[in-house]
Amino acid sequence: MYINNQPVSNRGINQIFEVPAMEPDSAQWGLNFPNQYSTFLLTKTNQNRTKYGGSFPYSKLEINPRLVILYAGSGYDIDYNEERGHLNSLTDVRSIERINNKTPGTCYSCKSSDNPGLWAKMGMAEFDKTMFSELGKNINNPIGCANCHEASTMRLVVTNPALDEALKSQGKDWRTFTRQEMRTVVCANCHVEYYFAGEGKYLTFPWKNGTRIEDITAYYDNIGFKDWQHAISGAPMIKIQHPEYEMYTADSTHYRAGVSCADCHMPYTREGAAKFSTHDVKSPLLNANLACGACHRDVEYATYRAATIQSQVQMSMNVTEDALIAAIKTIKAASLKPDPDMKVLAEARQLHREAQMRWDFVAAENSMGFHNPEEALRILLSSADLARQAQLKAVQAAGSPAVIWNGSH
Amino acid sequence: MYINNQPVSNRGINQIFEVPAMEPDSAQWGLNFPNQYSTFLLTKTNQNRTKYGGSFPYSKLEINPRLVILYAGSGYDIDYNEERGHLNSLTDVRSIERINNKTPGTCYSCKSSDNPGLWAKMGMAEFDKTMFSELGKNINNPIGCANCHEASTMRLVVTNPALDEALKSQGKDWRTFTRQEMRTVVCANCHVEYYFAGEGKYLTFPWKNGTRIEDITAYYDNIGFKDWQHAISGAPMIKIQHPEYEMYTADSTHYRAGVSCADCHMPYTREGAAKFSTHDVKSPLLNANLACGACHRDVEYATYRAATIQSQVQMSMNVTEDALIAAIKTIKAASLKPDPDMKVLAEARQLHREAQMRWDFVAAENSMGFHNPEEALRILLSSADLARQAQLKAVQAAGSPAVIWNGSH
Amino acid sequence: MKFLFIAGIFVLVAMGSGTYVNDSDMHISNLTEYIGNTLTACNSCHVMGAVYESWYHGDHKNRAECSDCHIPHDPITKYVVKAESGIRDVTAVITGNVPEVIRTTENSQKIIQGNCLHCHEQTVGNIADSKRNDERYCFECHRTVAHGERGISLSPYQEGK
Ligand code: HEC
Ligand code: HEC
Ligand code: HEC
Ligand code: HEC
Ligand code: HEC
Ligand code: HEC
Ligand code: HEC
Ligand code: HEC
Ligand code: HEC
Ligand code: HEC
Ligand code: HEC
Ligand code: HEC
Ligand code: HEC
Ligand code: HEC
Ligand SMILES: [Ca+2]
Ligand SMILES: [Ca+2]
Repeated sequence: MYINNQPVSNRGINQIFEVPAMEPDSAQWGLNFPNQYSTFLLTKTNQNRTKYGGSFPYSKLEINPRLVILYAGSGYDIDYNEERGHLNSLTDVRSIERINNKTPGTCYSCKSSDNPGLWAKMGMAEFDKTMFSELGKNINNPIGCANCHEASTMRLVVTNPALDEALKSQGKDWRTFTRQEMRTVVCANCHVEYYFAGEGKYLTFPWKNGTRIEDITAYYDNIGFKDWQHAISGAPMIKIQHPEYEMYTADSTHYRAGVSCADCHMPYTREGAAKFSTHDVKSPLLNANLACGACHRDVEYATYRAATIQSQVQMSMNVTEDALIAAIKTIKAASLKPDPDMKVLAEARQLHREAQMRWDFVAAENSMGFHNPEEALRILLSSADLARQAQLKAVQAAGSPAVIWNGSH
Repeated sequence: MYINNQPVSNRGINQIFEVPAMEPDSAQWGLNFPNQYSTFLLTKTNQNRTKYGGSFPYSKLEINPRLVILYAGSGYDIDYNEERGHLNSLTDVRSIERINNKTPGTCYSCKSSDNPGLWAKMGMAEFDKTMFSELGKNINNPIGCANCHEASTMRLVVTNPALDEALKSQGKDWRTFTRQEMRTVVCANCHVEYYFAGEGKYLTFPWKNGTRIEDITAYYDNIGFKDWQHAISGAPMIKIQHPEYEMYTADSTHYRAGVSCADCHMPYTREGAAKFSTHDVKSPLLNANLACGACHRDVEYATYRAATIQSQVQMSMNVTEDALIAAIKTIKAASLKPDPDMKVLAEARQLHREAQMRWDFVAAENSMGFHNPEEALRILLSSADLARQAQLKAVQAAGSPAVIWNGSH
Repeated sequence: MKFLFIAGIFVLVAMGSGTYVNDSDMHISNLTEYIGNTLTACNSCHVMGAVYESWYHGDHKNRAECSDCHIPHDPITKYVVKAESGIRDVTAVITGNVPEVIRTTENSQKIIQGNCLHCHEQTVGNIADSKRNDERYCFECHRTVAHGERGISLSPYQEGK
């Protein structure tokens, strides 16, 4: 009885089977690492919700219909869901209605363990150029071990060429990073803001000036990039996407204290007596005893504070969304005037663009501010202020306060 | 059984001299407690500045001239200084130019160790009714031991009747509080928002609905109170004053973790063999090794984060101040129009009042947001948004965008 | 109390009889080692590995061992506590009921507090008044003296070595 509970004597990484480099089938790796594999499998079936996150893939648009106005014309106003566990990545990217027959292969970049092999074979430029439907024929596995680990050593590696290049553009080389740093950087393979550069839809992270929202704004303004044209305000817009890495590393409390993504999202757990990193990556609030308890003696305190922070950020998001919608509707009204001042109207649109980029840096970040509360709130404040300035500019463009939109949403 | 394991108590409150109840002269108490007394004396001569605080009594108006516009007409636009150590309280209240011959005795409420005796003798209503110049004849000592301690037991007590009453209005009785709670509540004798109620200038803390800014705003709106009329916008204003206690206890990280004001501002220090609370109350950043070091092993981390938070809040204050000034100037311009819509103009002024009350809840709080970063930022966001709405309303009142103020300050 | 004594006797007998000794991971080979104040007693259990490691890197390594803080100094309570916690710890390990995160019980927090005072009584006489029931634990401020920064988990790679 007691014997059964004992750990295997050697918990090092002795592999029973040799896994080929970049093997896309996680089950193969799982033969060597049954604990990691079996917890990884759980990401498929998790369905629990938390107040602001969790693994149930509800429609974000139904929960908050204002998003339909905010994202008007981008595709995100049609279908946008709460994300869920890693093993669903392939199903989800294939079923989202944002996909159409012009979608490039780039959309597979963060969704499959086949990628490292494909990038090695065909190169990323070719990968990205290939159409989504075409490339899909070579893609059979959702996210898996090969996205994060090097098979021979099991160490964490940067597998996404876009991340390697983005780090290079900042003069950094991940090969020199410490293990604790890699426990955060490995997530940056995917949990980062990106855009598709040029005709070839080349996957690029806009980090050359830095990873703060101000740096990213400057980057996009500089290259005159837009993701889409806003269907109501007409502004040239950027859709910010899951900037978890950028937000977290912007001097947050936990980042500065040396805490990594894996510390919270993959806390050590025990099966029998063996200790390993759970690969059931999900909301730490569904797992707070382990995820927070390792560091905070009072878990209730930690989760209470997390809830407080999230509600403060949520409240502030609401205020900001009201301001953004008021800006959008007022710009629209101004543009319908017989003879608006087009130069001033363009300024209003530019302000709308900048305001919404900031708001989205918080909205599209999936922790409802928890990863970096002060930074999130600071950014939202600036967003709300810019949105109201956009509204004022629209009034000036129209030459009349009659265009001011005072409704509510 | 475990009781046996506890050592006998010998808390060092064996007094050599018997100090009379409410003795105003701290030197008398100091005979029994030389360590506390000698550190207390240091509050007189401290002069060091920190980035956002410290003990050098510079003019706030010189550092940030925007305050002259924001406080126009209140008296705070004439003379408003950075506060300094407790032993300067009497000198400073007597030399500030906000004092005039209509100033009531209430202004002494938080400045002297003579008060507990005077309140016991004449009652607070009488104290407050007496003119400042008249009352001053009975006041000879700055803040001292009698403001915080009961002489016979040395325990911490609520000495200010206004605090006792404010707690009662919330159904609380400080006599039931724990020692750790008193280590925070004793500061609430003074470090709180207050107003003078009625003709008798009766000292009152506006806490009946709660101590959040929203509760306080509702309280003042309810009783239709104003401290002054804004000299430029004409709005009925409230001057918020040092709401350290309210801000800190609004579910802040440290408060929730059970940390008290005294933990940071009066950290234990050592003289010879014995530990005691330093009574040299000042910025903990001037004393971070002691003030943060017992709890945070990495003091550099703690102070780095404090600096980050303060700069995020400062940045956000700037944005908010710009919005407030734009509102003030636009309302002014609207009011100068030949025929503004007076109802809408009143709405704009009400928005200005509410916006500025929120900003001041952060601005007049002396930690530049550190006591409760998320709450401070959430409040500032709401302030900036309301200020811009005030500006928009002013445009509507004027019927023309020409009144929009676009300048900078 | 009576229960504790009986339980204590049970565990001491259990340990003495060697039902689970001689295991490669559990080096308790005799009664005296568990009763004694040695570090090896605690560290003999793999689940105590992380706290052992953190204690080793903490400030008190050269000043206090596990039992200096976790076991009362008073000679009678000492063995009762050992028996009580011994039973619980051993049962937990045998049944595999080890909590995912191990935390001190309220009882042991009081014991630790008593032991801080035991060594530091003179220093804190002015500020610690054990007559008042609303006293704070020393380790609410001194969060790292005993076990260093929390969350410094051993990695699976290192743990086996
Ligand atoms: C200190 C703990 C901590 C760290 C470190 C951390 N997170 Fe989180 N993360 C959280 C919490 C708490 C939430 C909120 C979950 C919720 O609302 O249910 C969250 C939410 C998320 C979510 C959304 C989860 C959901 O339920 O939908 C993602 C994705 C995420 N984090 C990724 C990351 C990445 C990537 C990093 C590193 C760059 C990181 N996190 C670092 C604690 C942490
Ligand atoms: C190969 C790309 C990739 C990598 C690497 C990656 N993620 Fe993800 N992650 C995703 C995608 C895609 C989803 C959403 C899947 C879906 O909704 O179908 C996701 C979802 C999540 C979620 C939400 C799960 C839930 O149940 O809501 C969390 C939390 C998360 N990731 C954290 C992390 C952390 C922490 C790391 C690094 C240790 C990491 N991810 C590395 C692509 C990645
Ligand atoms: C740089 C990595 C990356 C790229 C490129 C990428 N994604 Fe994702 N995707 C993620 C991550 C990380 C998540 C989980 C976090 C989230 O949903 O915010 C995710 C989540 C999703 C989800 C589930 C949640 C939702 O939005 O409904 C879908 C669907 C999806 N992506 C589709 C796409 C499509 C379509 C593209 C191409 C336009 C694309 N992804 C490009 C990283 C990426
Ligand atoms: C989303 C990224 C990600 C994926 C996918 C992933 N891992 Fe990991 N894995 C990690 C991280 C992060 C660690 C912690 C590494 C460290 O501490 O140095 C880790 C650690 C490990 C370890 C070392 C022991 C431990 O538990 O800490 C093994 C073995 C392992 N993973 C196996 C696998 C296997 C098998 C798969 C596929 C079923 C897999 N991993 C998929 C991120 C990932
Ligand atoms: C690896 C260690 C570690 C983990 C895991 C961790 N924390 Fe922390 N946490 C810290 C450190 C270190 C600090 C900084 C303060 C300090 O020095 O104690 C901190 C600070 C905090 C704070 C105060 C910051 C604020 O803005 O209020 C909260 C709240 C918090 N953590 C909640 C959580 C929650 C919730 C989780 C789990 C999702 C978690 N932490 C996981 C180490 C950790
Ligand atoms: C966790 C530590 C902490 C706690 C608890 C705390 N403070 Fe502070 N306090 C600070 C720091 C840090 C500053 C910023 C000092 C600076 O900027 O120089 C500050 C600033 C102040 C200032 C202005 C000091 C100056 O330099 O001018 C006052 C007054 C103040 N606090 C009073 C209080 C009161 C009253 C309480 C309880 C209601 C309290 N504090 C609780 C850390 C704390
Ligand atoms: C009797 C009223 C009163 C009480 C009680 C009181 N204060 Fe003060 N405090 C003041 C006044 C008045 C000043 C400003 C004095 C001046 O500038 O002349 C002040 C100044 C300060 C300062 C600024 C010192 C500097 O050097 O800038 C700090 C910090 C402070 N108090 C903290 C506290 C804390 C902590 C407590 C409770 C332990 C407390 N105070 C209790 C009235 C009080
Ligand atoms: C409820 C307690 C309380 C009352 C009533 C009060 N003060 Fe103060 N006063 C304080 C505290 C606390 C400080 C230190 C914190 C600060 O300055 O923000 C202070 C600081 C000051 C200072 C030094 C900083 C500065 O503002 O230049 C002056 C002068 C002052 N008060 C004058 C007055 C006058 C005049 C009145 C009456 C109108 C008054 N006080 C009423 C508590 C009070
Ligand atoms: C601004 C408020 C304040 C003033 C003024 C004040 N004290 Fe204290 N004093 C405190 C606080 C807070 C404590 C901590 C009490 C506790 O932990 O129970 C304390 C503790 C003490 C203690 C207990 C031992 C210790 O150091 O913790 C003594 C003795 C003492 N003070 C003496 C004095 C003397 C003498 C004076 C006048 C020179 C004085 N105090 C002025 C707030 C004050
Ligand atoms: C009596 C203990 C104590 C004192 C004194 C103390 N802290 Fe803390 N601090 C904590 C606790 C507890 C937390 C909450 C996080 C946790 O559970 O570790 C915390 C959290 C923090 C955080 C993370 C919160 C955030 O928003 O980033 C910072 C930064 C911090 N403290 C700085 C300071 C500074 C600076 C001082 C000195 C002026 C100080 N602390 C004094 C106990 C203390
Ligand atoms: C200097 C005193 C001291 C020493 C020596 C000491 N501890 Fe602790 N121990 C503590 C304190 C304090 C706590 C934290 C109590 C709390 O926060 O609830 C603690 C907590 C623990 C916990 C609970 C886990 C946790 O992190 O809260 C375990 C298990 C533990 N100690 C075992 C040991 C072992 C085994 C040793 C010897 C290797 C040891 N201790 C040495 C004081 C000590
Ligand atoms: C037989 C293996 C084993 C040995 C030997 C052992 N422990 Fe433990 N200990 C455990 C387990 C298992 C737990 C978790 C039990 C629980 O919390 O239910 C634990 C929990 C604890 C706790 C936290 C619970 C509490 O009582 O507050 C402390 C403290 C502790 N042990 C200290 C020690 C000390 C000191 C020693 C040496 C005298 C020691 N342990 C020897 C297995 C052991
Ligand atoms: C077996 C005796 C013993 C026990 C039990 C003990 N200490 Fe110590 N402690 C010492 C000695 C010896 C020193 C070094 C000499 C000194 O500074 O007094 C020390 C130093 C300290 C220091 C000085 C700063 C440092 O870290 O070096 C602090 C703080 C401290 N102890 C706190 C505690 C706390 C809190 C506890 C209970 C959790 C505790 N001690 C339990 C013996 C002990
Ligand atoms: C409110 C926070 C707090 C509490 C509670 C507290 N301490 Fe301290 N202690 C401090 C501070 C601050 C210092 C001085 C800074 C340092 O040395 O870390 C200190 C210093 C010490 C020192 C070292 C003195 C020296 O310089 O040699 C010892 C020993 C000590 N404390 C023991 C204890 C014991 C035992 C208890 C419980 C009775 C206790 N402390 C409770 C904050 C606290
Ligand atoms: Ca999710
Ligand atoms: Ca000051």
